[in-house]
Amino acid sequence: QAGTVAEAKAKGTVVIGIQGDNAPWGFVNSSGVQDGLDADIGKAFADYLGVKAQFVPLAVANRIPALMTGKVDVLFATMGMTAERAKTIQYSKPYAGNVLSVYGPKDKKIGGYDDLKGVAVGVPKSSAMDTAISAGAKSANILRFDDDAANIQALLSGQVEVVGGNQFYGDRLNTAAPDKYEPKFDLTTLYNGAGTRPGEKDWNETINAFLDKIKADGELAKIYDKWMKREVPKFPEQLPDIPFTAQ
Amino acid sequence: MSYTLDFSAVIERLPELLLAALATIGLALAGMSLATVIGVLGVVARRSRFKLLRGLVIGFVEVIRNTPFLVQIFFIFFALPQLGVRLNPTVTAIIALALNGGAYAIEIIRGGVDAIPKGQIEAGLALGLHRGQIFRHVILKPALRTVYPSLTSQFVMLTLTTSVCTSIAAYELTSVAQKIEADTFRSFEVYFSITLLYLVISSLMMGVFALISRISFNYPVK
Amino acid sequence: MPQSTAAEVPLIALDGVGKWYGAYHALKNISLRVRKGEKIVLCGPSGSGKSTLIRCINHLEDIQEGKITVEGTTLTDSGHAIDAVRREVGMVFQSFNLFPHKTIMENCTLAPMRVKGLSKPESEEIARKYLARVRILDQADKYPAQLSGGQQQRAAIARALCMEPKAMLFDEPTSALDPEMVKEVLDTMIGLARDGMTMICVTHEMGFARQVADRVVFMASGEVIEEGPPETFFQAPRHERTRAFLGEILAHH
Amino acid sequence: MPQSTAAEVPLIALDGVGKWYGAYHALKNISLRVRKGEKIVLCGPSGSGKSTLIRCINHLEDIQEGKITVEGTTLTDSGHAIDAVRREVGMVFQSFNLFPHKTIMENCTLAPMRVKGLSKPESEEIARKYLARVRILDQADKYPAQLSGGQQQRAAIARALCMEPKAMLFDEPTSALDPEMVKEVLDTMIGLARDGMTMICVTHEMGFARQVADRVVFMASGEVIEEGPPETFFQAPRHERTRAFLGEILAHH
Amino acid sequence: MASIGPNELFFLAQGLKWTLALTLIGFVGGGIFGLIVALARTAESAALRRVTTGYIAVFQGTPLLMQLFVVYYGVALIGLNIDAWLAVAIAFTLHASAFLGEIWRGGIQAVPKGQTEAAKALGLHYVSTMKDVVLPQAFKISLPATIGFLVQLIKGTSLAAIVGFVELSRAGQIVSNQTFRPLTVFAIVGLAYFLICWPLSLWGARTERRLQTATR
Ligand SMILES: Nc1ncnc2c1ncn2[C@@H]1O[C@H](COP(=O)(O)OP(=O)(O)OP(=O)(O)O)[C@@H](O)[C@H]1O
Ligand SMILES: Nc1ncnc2c1ncn2[C@@H]1O[C@H](COP(=O)(O)OP(=O)(O)OP(=O)(O)O)[C@@H](O)[C@H]1O
Ligand SMILES: [Mg+2]
Ligand SMILES: [Mg+2]
Repeated sequence: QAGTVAEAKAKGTVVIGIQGDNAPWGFVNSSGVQDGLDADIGKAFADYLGVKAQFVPLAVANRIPALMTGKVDVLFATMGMTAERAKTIQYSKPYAGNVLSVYGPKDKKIGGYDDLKGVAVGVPKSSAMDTAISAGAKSANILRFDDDAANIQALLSGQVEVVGGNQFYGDRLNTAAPDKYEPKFDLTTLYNGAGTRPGEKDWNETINAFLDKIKADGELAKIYDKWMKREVPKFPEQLPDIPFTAQ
Repeated sequence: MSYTLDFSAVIERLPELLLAALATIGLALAGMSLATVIGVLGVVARRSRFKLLRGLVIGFVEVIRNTPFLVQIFFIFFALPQLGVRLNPTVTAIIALALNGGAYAIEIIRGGVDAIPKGQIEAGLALGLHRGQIFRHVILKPALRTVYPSLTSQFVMLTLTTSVCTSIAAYELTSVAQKIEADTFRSFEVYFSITLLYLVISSLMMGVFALISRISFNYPVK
Repeated sequence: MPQSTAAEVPLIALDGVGKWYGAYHALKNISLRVRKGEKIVLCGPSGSGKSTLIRCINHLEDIQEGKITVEGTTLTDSGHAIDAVRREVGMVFQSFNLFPHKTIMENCTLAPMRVKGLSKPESEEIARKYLARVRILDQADKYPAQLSGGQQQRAAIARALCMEPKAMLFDEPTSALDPEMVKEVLDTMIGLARDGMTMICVTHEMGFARQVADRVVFMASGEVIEEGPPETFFQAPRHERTRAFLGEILAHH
Repeated sequence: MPQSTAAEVPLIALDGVGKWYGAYHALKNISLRVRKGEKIVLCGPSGSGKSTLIRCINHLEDIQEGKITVEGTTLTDSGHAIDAVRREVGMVFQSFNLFPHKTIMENCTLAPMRVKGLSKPESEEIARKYLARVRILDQADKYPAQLSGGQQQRAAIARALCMEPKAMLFDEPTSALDPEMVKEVLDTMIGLARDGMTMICVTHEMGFARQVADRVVFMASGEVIEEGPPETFFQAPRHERTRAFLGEILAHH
Repeated sequence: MASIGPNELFFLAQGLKWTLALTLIGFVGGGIFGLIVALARTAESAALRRVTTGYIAVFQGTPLLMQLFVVYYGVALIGLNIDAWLAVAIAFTLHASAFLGEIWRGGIQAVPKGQTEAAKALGLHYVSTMKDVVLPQAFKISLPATIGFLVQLIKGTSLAAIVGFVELSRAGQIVSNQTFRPLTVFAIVGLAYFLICWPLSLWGARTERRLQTATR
């Protein structure tokens, strides 16, 4: 099981938690192998440590418990960085950015949070879209679905009028219903960081050093291009109330 | 691994949890009441002269009892709109719970009806009562009494099943708990708390069931 | 109840009745006439078809052959004929079959209200009359389980009487009772008989048969073997089968 | 079985036995001595405590007062004493209580194998002996549900005999039987009595009592009211209570 | 975006394998402990009965999801690090034993009292009374309810996803998130459950009918 960085090196494996069903971030592919942006970054991290990566596919509900009880060493689990969450876990520096938008039918006029008043808005449960819309449009009727698939299905079947989604929703909606939906407005850009147990400086420092390295040597850009089909965003030097380094 | 439990985040949002617990109780109660109605009507239909009706009820019961609740609620929520029926999550949840509980209730109540001694029905017939009257006045109450324990434990399970309604974004205890968990990442504290809340809810239900039984089945038996 | 004046018209008439359970021939060519006010005791070994016979009379079983007529109504499968017959004929079962979830009073008023459409006060009036007659009016508000076996059976008799039937069928009304309770039920039945009620009674209580029966009918294997007034039946049974049966029944008393 | 030689030492002795069900006083200061080979018939109205009494003797119920001794073993709550007593005393119930999932043969061999530790062939040998004695050896491989009531009760008697008990307790062994089957069971019991078996028998079959009982014990409200040899008991009962009871029992026969 | 092809179906079949394995674990573990619970629940000792009553109330009164969670992560929290398999085995055993224990208690109590009394009167001891007389009859009486619970358990294994098992439902969710056809995927998943559960249900109904006609 998990331990310190030194122990992981001695053992020759690092145990990495990723999401099991959140393509293209982290998911288990049809062959039962973990894949996606988080998986590739995890592999790069293992290489950086000179050990083998052992992946544990997790669900939204159990990723934090898995980390806290030491079932994994670190989480590369599509975790949007928020101040409140940072009270519980230790974030690393951000390694991915996620442009979140509201998507809706072309014939519906939605220009900003104000237009969401009383509108049924679907979001994936526990996502940053949820957090953003909850904060921005207090009087929206927010429906929280288990995952992106259910969220998109809710929009397609008319159970919600608009959805909060990430940058991949456009493609998916277009495939399902060509020319019917469009992005309405951007909510925020949310940064993902790796998660470690609070107080465990060794892991936090190692990961930050690793992230600095792959940002500098272009490896992150390669992975980013493979999965996100985008350029690596410019990461902020700091985020309010979210320390990147362990105290 | 040293993790210190810290319930402050949960306590801070306890009002939300309690409100959601009320919603869960509401869903459960609505589901159960309708399930009972479906159960009784279903048994009537299963005893009817019309073969087609009997077949439909049997099919309904088999499909519901042999597929997970999650699949059922998904279909009502996501597939029915394609037929033009669009129901909001709460209504969907209640209907799904009612259908699910109803299918079990049909089987359970039918068992009770079958267990009524044949002599009771014959006594009714000999007095000149008709089939419907016999069902209503002679069979129903004793049948419900016989199966009351199975029916209520099925209903406690139905209460716990409400947690699955979170997957169609219905407002209830588990969905609120997951929201709090996502906001704070205080997973243990949140899950421990709602486990306790569910235990309280199901104990409450049992208490209420016992009370109902004492009031409605107050006649002595040997 | 006044004794019948037109005694020659039978109240209940069975003509060549045949009944099968699947392939099993339970009743074979039964003919029986019961005049108004007549009391018939039906006896015979277990499985001889006694219960089947009286259950056919109010159509708890249907017959495949022959004809059953009650007060001029021929029992067919039509709901109408069945209703008419059941209204004229009361039935009392071995195991009482009181409705456990209803008080004795409610047991008695259910059918008058639902079948005859009487009001609640009217039905209760009638119920009180018959409960008093079987001497359990003071138990009217209890539930069946709170009564002794004998009281339950008397309640069942009262319940049947509340429909004011022209005839009563009894199927071993005392055989589920403790020995001490048999007498109170038999006394009630004797009282009914004295009042002129038409009765067909399956029983092994030979004392009762001697005392009230106009005719004893002996069945075996689905056939009526022998019938006659109790004196001749008990003293001089004609058939070997009857003699053997009477020997068994009376042996260990 | 030879008649006892030391007839003065009681096989079963009850001394001042008191039994409560909660607050209900079911047995009141009962004393009773049963010598080896003696046959006792226990009778009395329903609820008088007859079943309770014989159930106490093999500790299906425990007592709160007094002492029960069987063949010198005083029945305490110790498992050892209970085992010893149950090995000496066989019991036959009103509702037979045969094990429905075992054949008659298996019903008979279960206890000899499990309690006495006999081998299967030994137990079957014994079972065949007693099944033959109650005349149902040919039914040995059937299941209880395939037998008539009378056969089932005889099987239950055989099952108890297979433990070769010193005494047998019967609790209304014929009251769940159809009239025709009563005789075959009574005959079996009469045979047992002739062979010298010690018996305590709760029954309302007064013919049986007259024929085999050494003493008839009459109970009412948990007390022994009167006891004596059948002749005096039936002809000249001393107590009003006994006379009333005998009147009831014998009235309608 | 992927479509639902042989790969996806194979993936679902893999999940199905886990579903069956989890069911087996729950049923075997629950069966063994359920028997103990049922015996304790019908024991003469009042203390034993009370303890088991509480046990049953807790495990029937909380969602299986929470039980899995508390066992797997709660135990880890107090420093015991147990394997996911073991955690699931424990949680399903606890859950199933509460339900099966209660079902079998009903069966034991439905065996007429005269049977136990006859056994006692013959001098049989507790173990023999239970093993030779009461339990065979009790199991027969409880068979339909037991099968009914087995069906529930099969469906309930879907919750093992929370500790990382990719069984049928979870596999369905994963495929649905890759193909974005939740309806089709869940129709397939529902059908798979139906095809396993239905024969069992039919069998249960048949044995129930057989029992009823046998006791008539
Ligand atoms: N529903 C049924 N299906 C098949 N056979 C039946 C049915 N009811 C009765 N029988 C058979 O018909 C025969 C006559 O039964 P019935 O109950 O009329 O006898 P009985 O004379 O009333 O006997 P008992 O004195 O035991 O009550 C019996 O052999 C019985 O097994
Ligand atoms: N388990 C019990 N709990 C409470 N009261 C009981 C119990 N068993 C018997 N009694 C009561 O004890 C009294 C004696 O019962 P018992 O069964 O010994 O009577 P009995 O003489 O055998 O009557 P019967 O002829 O009806 O079998 C009755 O009033 C009965 O209600
Ligand atoms: Mg009959
Ligand atoms: Mg008794």
